[in-house]
Amino acid sequence: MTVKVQREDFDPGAEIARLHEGRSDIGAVVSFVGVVRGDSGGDKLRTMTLEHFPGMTERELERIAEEARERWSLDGVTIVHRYGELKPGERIVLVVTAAGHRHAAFEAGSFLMDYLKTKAPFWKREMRESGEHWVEARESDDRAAERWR
Amino acid sequence: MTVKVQREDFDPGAEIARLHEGRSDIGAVVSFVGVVRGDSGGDKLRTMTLEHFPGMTERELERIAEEARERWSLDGVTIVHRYGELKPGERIVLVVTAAGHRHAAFEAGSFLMDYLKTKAPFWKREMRESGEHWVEARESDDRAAERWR
Amino acid sequence: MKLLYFAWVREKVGRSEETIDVPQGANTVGDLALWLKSRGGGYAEAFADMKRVRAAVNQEHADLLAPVGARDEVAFFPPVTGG
Amino acid sequence: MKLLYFAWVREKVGRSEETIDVPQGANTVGDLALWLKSRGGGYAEAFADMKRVRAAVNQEHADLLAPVGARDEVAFFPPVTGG
Repeated sequence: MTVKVQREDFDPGAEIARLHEGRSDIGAVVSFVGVVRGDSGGDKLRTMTLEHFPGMTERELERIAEEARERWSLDGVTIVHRYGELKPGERIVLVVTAAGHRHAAFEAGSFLMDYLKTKAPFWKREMRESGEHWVEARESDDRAAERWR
Repeated sequence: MTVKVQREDFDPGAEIARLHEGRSDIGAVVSFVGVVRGDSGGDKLRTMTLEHFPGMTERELERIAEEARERWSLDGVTIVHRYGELKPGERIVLVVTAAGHRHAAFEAGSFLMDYLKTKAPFWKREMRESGEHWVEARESDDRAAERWR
Repeated sequence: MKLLYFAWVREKVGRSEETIDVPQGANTVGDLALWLKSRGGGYAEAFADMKRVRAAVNQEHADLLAPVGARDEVAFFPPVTGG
Repeated sequence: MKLLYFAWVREKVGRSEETIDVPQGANTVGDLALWLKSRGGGYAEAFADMKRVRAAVNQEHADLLAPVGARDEVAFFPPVTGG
């Protein structure tokens, strides 16, 4: 189980390989890469700044990863989340799950993203053409997380 | 939409990057990497040979990718499937889906793998310590594909 | 009519492809499979249990009732096991 | 008692952290939030609508009824928007 909270970009291929290379008991590796989107109904995003709660962020991501391991039979979980200033098109978050079988890897990956969205202490501030604002939490993310209760 | 059927290994990180780099309208990229498992109740796998139906394989994978694009709002689909001789721990299949939002990317990825398992004309022959045999199709894969009807 | 065989169907019939004249009265995939089975030997083994055999006509999955003709390419194979 | 503020809660109260003596009668996160609101100014703004504020006690998510004491670190912030 690996959790990283960092300013720098990450390498999805390297993280995928790290979970399964040298092992022959893993049948499935699912990864999710979140990317900063630049569009929003014509009001273009210039940059985004991610604030987080150092210490709690890592602990919360570890708690979420631990919960996924309790629910599914997983051979590995990696979560990398960036903070600081990001531009449209940049990678922002990576979740990788490794398991014997594909459905566990897919479901755990989807679960981790839904939980991360509603539990990990990150806050996005957007600098748009129309001005700056803090991103509002979305009810659809709360509903997505509710699916797993 | 990219479909490749090849003997050689593939690079998941490069395929993920190819779907989203240089674009700012994609928010989510999900990848699935299938790996050859070496274990099966103590009867170890030495090698596996994948036979396929050249021509139909590519067409069938394209049909499956097209169906995913009709069901979800996707910005990109990549499927790479290897054939020939593979050893435990080697990558065998890659599916990458890119979308504006994460649930479309996750669901389409899961759908593509379920369909590929029951539709793409590949046949596995296993060389195990106990002898050689053709892998039997699994009813659980049929049921998984039925979920999407 | 071109016939293709894959995996253990190929091994049992002992070849990967052959070209045949359309057998009399063989209008469907199922007719063709029964005719092949009637050849005996490895063919009889390969087509002994039709529930275990799948078919494609011109590279598309087809069931036993799918029509076949002289210009078609018909493939027989076990249920697929890729991925 | 150590207090931390993040995102627009931080901006409104005008600081990212402070250390205070436990206010008299403040036994829960909710009590503390009400006391902070009563300070007026940016605090009154930040805590005007408690439905929009979330809290963590010692780096774990906590609701308004969670107990707090002198040795606790209490953080206030908007609903999270990572991922």
